[in-house]
Amino acid sequence: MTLAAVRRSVQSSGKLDMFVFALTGFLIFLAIFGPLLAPDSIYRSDIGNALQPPSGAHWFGTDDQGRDIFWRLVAGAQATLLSSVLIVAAYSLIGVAVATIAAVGPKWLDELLMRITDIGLALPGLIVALGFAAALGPSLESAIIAKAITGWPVTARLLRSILMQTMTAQYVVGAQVLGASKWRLMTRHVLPNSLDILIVKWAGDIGATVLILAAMSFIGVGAQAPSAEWGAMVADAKGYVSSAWWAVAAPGAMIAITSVAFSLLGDILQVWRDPSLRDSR
Amino acid sequence: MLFELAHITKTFPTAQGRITSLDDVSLSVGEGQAVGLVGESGSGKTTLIRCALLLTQPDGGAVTFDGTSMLGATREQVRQFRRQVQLVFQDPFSSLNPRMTVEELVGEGLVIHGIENSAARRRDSVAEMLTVVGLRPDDMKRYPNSFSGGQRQRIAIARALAIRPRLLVCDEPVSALDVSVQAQVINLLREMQKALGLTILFVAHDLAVVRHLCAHVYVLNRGKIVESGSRDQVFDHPTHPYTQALLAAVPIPDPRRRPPRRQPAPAAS
Amino acid sequence: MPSRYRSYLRFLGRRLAVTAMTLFGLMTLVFLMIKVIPGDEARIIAGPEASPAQVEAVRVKLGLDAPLVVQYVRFAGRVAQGDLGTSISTLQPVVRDLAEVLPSTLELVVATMVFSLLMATAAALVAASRRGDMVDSSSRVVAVIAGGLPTFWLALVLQYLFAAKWRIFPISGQQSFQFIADPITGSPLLDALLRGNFSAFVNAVDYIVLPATALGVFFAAQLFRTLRASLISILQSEFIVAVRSKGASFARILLRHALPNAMGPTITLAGIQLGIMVGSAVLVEGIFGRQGLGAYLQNAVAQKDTFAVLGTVLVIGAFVCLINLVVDLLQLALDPRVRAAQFEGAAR
Amino acid sequence: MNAAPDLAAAEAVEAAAPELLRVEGLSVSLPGGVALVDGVSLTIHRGERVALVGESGSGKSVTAQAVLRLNDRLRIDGRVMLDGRDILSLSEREMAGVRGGRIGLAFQDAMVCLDPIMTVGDQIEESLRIRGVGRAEARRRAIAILTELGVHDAADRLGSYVHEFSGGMRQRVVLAMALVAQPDLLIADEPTTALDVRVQRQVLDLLDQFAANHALSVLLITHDMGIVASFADRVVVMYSGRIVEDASVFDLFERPLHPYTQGLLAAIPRVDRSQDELAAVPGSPVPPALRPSGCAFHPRCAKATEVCRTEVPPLETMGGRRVACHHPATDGVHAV
Repeated sequence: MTLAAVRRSVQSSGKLDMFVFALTGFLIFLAIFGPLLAPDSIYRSDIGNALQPPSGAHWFGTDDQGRDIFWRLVAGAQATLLSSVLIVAAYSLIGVAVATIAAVGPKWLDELLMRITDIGLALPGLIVALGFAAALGPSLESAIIAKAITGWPVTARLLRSILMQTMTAQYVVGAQVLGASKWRLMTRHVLPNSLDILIVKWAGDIGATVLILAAMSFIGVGAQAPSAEWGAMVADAKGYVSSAWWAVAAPGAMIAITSVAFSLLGDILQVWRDPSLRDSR
Repeated sequence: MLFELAHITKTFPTAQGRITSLDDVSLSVGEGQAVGLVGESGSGKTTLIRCALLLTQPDGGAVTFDGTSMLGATREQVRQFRRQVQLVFQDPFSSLNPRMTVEELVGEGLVIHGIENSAARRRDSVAEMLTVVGLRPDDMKRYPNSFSGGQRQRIAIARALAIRPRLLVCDEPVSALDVSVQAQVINLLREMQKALGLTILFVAHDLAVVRHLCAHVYVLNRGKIVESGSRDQVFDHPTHPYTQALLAAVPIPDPRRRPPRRQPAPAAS
Repeated sequence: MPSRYRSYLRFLGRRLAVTAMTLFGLMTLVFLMIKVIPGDEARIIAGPEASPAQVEAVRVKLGLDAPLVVQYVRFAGRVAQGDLGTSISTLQPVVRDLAEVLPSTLELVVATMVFSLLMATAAALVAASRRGDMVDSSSRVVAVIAGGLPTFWLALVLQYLFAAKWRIFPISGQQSFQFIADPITGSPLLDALLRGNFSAFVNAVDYIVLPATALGVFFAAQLFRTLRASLISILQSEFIVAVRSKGASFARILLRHALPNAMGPTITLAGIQLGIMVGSAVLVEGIFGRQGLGAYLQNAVAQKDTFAVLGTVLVIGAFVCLINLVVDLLQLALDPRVRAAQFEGAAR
Repeated sequence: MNAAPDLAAAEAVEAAAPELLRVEGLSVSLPGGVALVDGVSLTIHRGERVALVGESGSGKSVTAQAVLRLNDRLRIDGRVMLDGRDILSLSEREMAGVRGGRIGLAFQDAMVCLDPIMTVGDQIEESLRIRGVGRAEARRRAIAILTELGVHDAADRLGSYVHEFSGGMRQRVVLAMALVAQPDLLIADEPTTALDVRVQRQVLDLLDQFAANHALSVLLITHDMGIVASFADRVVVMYSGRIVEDASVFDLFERPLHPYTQGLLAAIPRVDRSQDELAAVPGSPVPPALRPSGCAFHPRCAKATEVCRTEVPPLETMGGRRVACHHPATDGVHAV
């Protein structure tokens, strides 16, 4: 792609938007159906075929076990991407619950929850997740659990401040004057006008979680060999990078593409939510 | 008297100690009257509205509606109060929930108070209300952001009046509107007052608008009522220095009444 | 001004109290985490070959037989005295271990942050001043891609290309053999500077370029996006038009007005990033053979070295709290509105 | 009629004073082609005070900023002659000299038009420092102008920030910033709209006195007819990006010729007398993107005919004033 083409595609954001939708849609499709599409051979070693460079038969080459990297990437989408989607969904739910309770509950409860949130925010997620995952035994499941229970503080903080702001909006006061119950105020007026920020955040968070989940596999506390989780594939291949660069390059590129695609999706949604942000992100 | 505030006092804590927002404020609004409350920014008028609408508990004093004391009222009494006292805000852009259609907005009070439980009949009520305030019934399906400021203020008025309240509190309802549109909304409020026998408490900083709309006027300065009386009394023969200064400062839209042009001051370089 | 000085001190006192509370909560949390999760510490410490009797002896010796509350109080008491326990893998006090590995990580993190901030600020100034044109568009494309690159993968690729293949930078370690000297601070970069040894400094820089780049690209991309967005939003604000109407040149508007006003969110982000960076250091320290906090923690986790993990997490938590404090002070110094809000709040 | 001598005086100013700024056929459009301002022409003489009046979307503020070329994203056509020289063709560097130096601009909301993290002293002095004035001299002049604008402890207030000031003080700072480099023309964009009525009167009086002291020309942009009547010599009324009427303040209030001006004046409630009904103009001001064909006001105009729907009325001179209407009120005014 020439620079002029990059420029055109960024400027005519309509086309770029469509491309991002198609790409994220395709990735989610892989995450759901990937393992069904991939042939069984990717789980067996075939030493005779080891470390083949990319070719017509093996588009992205083979690894040290002679397994086809392309099909391993297809199969591994589930472990990487679907897990990330689940993680974000899980911690967003926790975050929404904590924020809502803090916003509508008594003041002491708000204080308590926000102090706990502060403690959660004071620790790098990767570090806590590392401790969790190590304690539960290294596996994809424990990495998912660890990330799911350490991801909520940011969401909770953000949403609480938005809820507090929305609760003082004039149309909420208006509904109060009209006699609306607390339940109606929250469900009809406050939450619908506060939660859209989360939808935007979800997309970007999925991109970030893909990176973290892969990183956890890479340092050995996430998915274990012979899983085709993309971070684990990079970890597997790092020992022979000088003889088979493609075995590191291909899964790394997939992680990057997925992460970029979802953060772009987040940007697009953000512009939809607030068109004045166009071009400023 | 339909509505009375008696000796309302309200203070807030700040870094420099408690500041007094309202200091022994009393006012009363008779059924069918339009009463104006004039106040500049910082006069306490926002706090006064919040106290009057039971959104904030005053430190002392009494709020009485239709003979019932509303401070310490039962849940049912407050519900009745909410049905009979409504509010129109200053800014028609932030006072309407952007995610509700005009039908939902105008019909919300009917739902909340169980006045019209059938959706079809409710739609008829909303359509009728929209016609009354000068909008088309077809506008029902649209969202507030597709209307101009003046139209939004009509929607806000329709929303407040749909449950047929007896008292309408207006918080600077025209100050965010263009001059040519202001007059439309002022005229609409006057019509509503006459046609529905509505009682209006009109809070504003714009003296001319208050003079035009209200028969009785209160002047609020630094949390205190400094002057009150009939419209002509207050505007033509103000007794308090604050009211006099306020009236003297209003620019009159008539060039013949301006003072002669200033000459260069001798001290100027 | 003495009254402002006092306000600063009062603010600092209040923030330190909050920090202490946070650290206390953190300590409790970490302690519970270690205790609640499955796995018998006494057995691990005693080693796999130990007899049940030996395990019991270890349990009694370390006080692991006491009720949880008692263990917690003892633990908290020791932490208060600066004793984070003994590591079972290095058999040294955890505090001493940490003192050995911390300088290396701090050196990496600080170098990375300086690199990221410089890159991001320069790029954001150029992009924001040429908004919408080709330079801006391409820098945004680069930033989006850079923000999605997995750090560990980038480290491998950089190492393979720049060290193994083209031999521009060393593959791993922190300095060449001939420059190794008794540590002053433990950071080769800083030590060389303190000694005034220029070639040793250049050598240490050589070693840190690749890990800092691998670690920094992601953060620099984030900083760029944030700073560019705030610069653009500031440049669109009304007071910039007012400055322009006074006859100010664009350079003056950008550097004297837009940049100082836009730095707030970027400083906040950089503070958050420093904490995350310490965590992410795990990813590159292993690859580039740096003996830092990350490598230490990774090893401690693998060995289920309770006190080492606890100590490391607490130190990182304390570091994050310290950064937060510094960021708050910076914001205070930079923005009079924050000052007003904080100092008036302090009087309440 | 007691207005007669004043009227004569105002016309005398216009005739005697030389022309300072002449805007000819100024059009300002968005990148998409929507004209925010469509062919505006007006003249300001030395020492004259012109009010530019309009509602939202009328293009009055856009006109002001276009004169100083402050928005690079907008396309500007036409000519802006300052002392006979077209400043739209100046280089950016020369233009920077005009901004603040020849033409000062004061904004409505001081809270958003002052740099929140720079002291007000630095901001006032900046106008001078840009022009190479030394630090001490700049400080001296900043104190002098603030004092003239009624800030008594000016020297002590220079180290303060915007948020530490009251609304009236902030607005004085904004005026000081625009005036400190001694421009010939002040463009004041709703300078008192955000203020309470008593403070507004103070600020207007200060501006009045300052303009008198320094023979300053003022282009006052406002929607408030009360302010217009008490400050301006001449009034230019805009509607949907075009000038609809231009007359001396006495002529305009006494005999408005354009139906829009008439409607605007009739719609204002008066504080000095009780009225029964306000004559409201139906409908709302149209944003420029939705400007109808022909006369932009025709959908709201009671006198509109077929020609109003199809043809844009030209701004025609009649009896020393200008009006753009196919059916202007002509009672008492005869075309020259």
